[in-house]
Amino acid sequence: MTAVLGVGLLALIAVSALALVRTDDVTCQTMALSFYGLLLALMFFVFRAPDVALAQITVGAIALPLMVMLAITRMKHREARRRKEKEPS
Amino acid sequence: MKFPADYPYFVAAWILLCGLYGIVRSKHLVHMVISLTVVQSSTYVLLLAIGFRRGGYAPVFAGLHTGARVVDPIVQALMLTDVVVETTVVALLLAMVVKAYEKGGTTSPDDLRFLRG
Amino acid sequence: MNVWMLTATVTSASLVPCAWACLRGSAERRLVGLEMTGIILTILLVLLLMARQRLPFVDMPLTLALLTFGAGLVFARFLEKHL
Amino acid sequence: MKRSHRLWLFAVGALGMGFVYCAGARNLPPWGQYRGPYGDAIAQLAVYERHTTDTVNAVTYDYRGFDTLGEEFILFSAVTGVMLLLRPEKQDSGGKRDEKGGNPASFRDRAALSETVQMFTTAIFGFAVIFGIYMATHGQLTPGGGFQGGVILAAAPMLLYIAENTEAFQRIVSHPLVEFLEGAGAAGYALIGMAALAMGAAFLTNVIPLGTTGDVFSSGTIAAISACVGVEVAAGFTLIIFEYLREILSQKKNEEP
Repeated sequence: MTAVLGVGLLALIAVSALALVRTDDVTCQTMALSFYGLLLALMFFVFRAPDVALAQITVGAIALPLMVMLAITRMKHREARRRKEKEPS
Repeated sequence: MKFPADYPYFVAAWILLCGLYGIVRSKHLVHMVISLTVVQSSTYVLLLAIGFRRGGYAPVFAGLHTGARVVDPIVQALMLTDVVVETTVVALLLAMVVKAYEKGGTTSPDDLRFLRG
Repeated sequence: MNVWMLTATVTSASLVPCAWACLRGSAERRLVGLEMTGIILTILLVLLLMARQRLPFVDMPLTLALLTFGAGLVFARFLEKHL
Repeated sequence: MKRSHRLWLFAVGALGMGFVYCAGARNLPPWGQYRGPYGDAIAQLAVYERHTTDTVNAVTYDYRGFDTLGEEFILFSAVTGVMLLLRPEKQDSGGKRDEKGGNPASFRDRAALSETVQMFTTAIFGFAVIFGIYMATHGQLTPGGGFQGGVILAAAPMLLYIAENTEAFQRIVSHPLVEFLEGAGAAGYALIGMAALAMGAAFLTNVIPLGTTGDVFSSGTIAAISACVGVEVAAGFTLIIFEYLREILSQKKNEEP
């Protein structure tokens, strides 16, 4: 039964990897990245690697998308500020 | 190389090629960094497929008798290191992306002309 | 092979619609899919550890429950305010 | 190079890589049939030798401890690099170093947030801190360890940020102690290794008494190193979050009438 679960999960991971890199909008991609990380964490757990699954839950599903989101936020914020400074002149 | 027995190895290769494809067609530097994480996740699948052992227990002996047959802990330690290093690399790359945007005003890898000279 | 494992295998099929929601469409739609994935995955991890009789692994669903709650709120707030 | 050319070039390269990969993967053991002699040896010995029940953490923090030391310093230098890149420059008006002692943060949009969210996030903050500490200190018994616990600890202040408790959030993440703790965590790891040298053993030898298998205070240096890594990771991620949010935080302060 583990084999059925594992094989299906690997197929889902392969599909999501392709969908993840084919997404162009980075904000949407952040959500897809988090989903991909969660899938990888489940795969680690199914294949008996609980330590790595825990690291992947904390890092791949939470910390990485959060960092990407913070970087996008900062770039958007900088853009808005630049536009505001340009306006009065 | 038979198909059903070596299925995870093919998945690892597929994920690696997907990530490289993302890097090649990328129009945004953050998109490129995310594609790089996809490339790196292929190594997890590969290492996991190598270290797996059918019918083995997870290598944690809490509530398990010590003679039990477990999957390989060394490969899992390698993967743990891999996950950690991936995070640090992504943090540094994202900081570089932010800085490149602030200095150059663009996020497209094709427009990074100001790097020349 | 026991009833927990069977339940886990059947439950994992519900990840497919989550993938459908998460991998296409707008950012809000993806966020909804992500939240659903977190919930399903928490249940799935509990079912798997019951299937293998490894109760010490309950740390993992706990972490997931805590972090998906926090991450969902953080994403929602950032989508609302900054993006 | 034009886009279509680049994709064609990639297709050729991918085909070649696929062939090389298939040739290389042919001699890998079939899925599920791996017989690793080192893995078996570690799984048999780790519980007796190191009094730990989690063999993966025994490998990471003890048998392969020197590699993990290098990895921790990769993390340390990456955090330093992020800080170096994102710190505002001198002439930049965005955020200067004089952020302490200003006006209290703006709570203008706090009314827009539902009270349920505020209450839950503030309540869960405490739980997240305790859970992170538990995770970092029980790495030798159950899955977990310093790295995972550290990330949970660093994620806890973000809950305060969502609850719009910006003042408390800023007081936590911009505290000078965070920088000190980050260095102290990395140094602690190296010092535990040095302690073995001082006692006449090789670097990173397990010199602390091992204790009873299954106790929290067991497994000697594994628990100590795990705690050090937890401190370093928590402080490092907090610093990264602060560097990214610095501008938004300082702008919030300027908006205060």
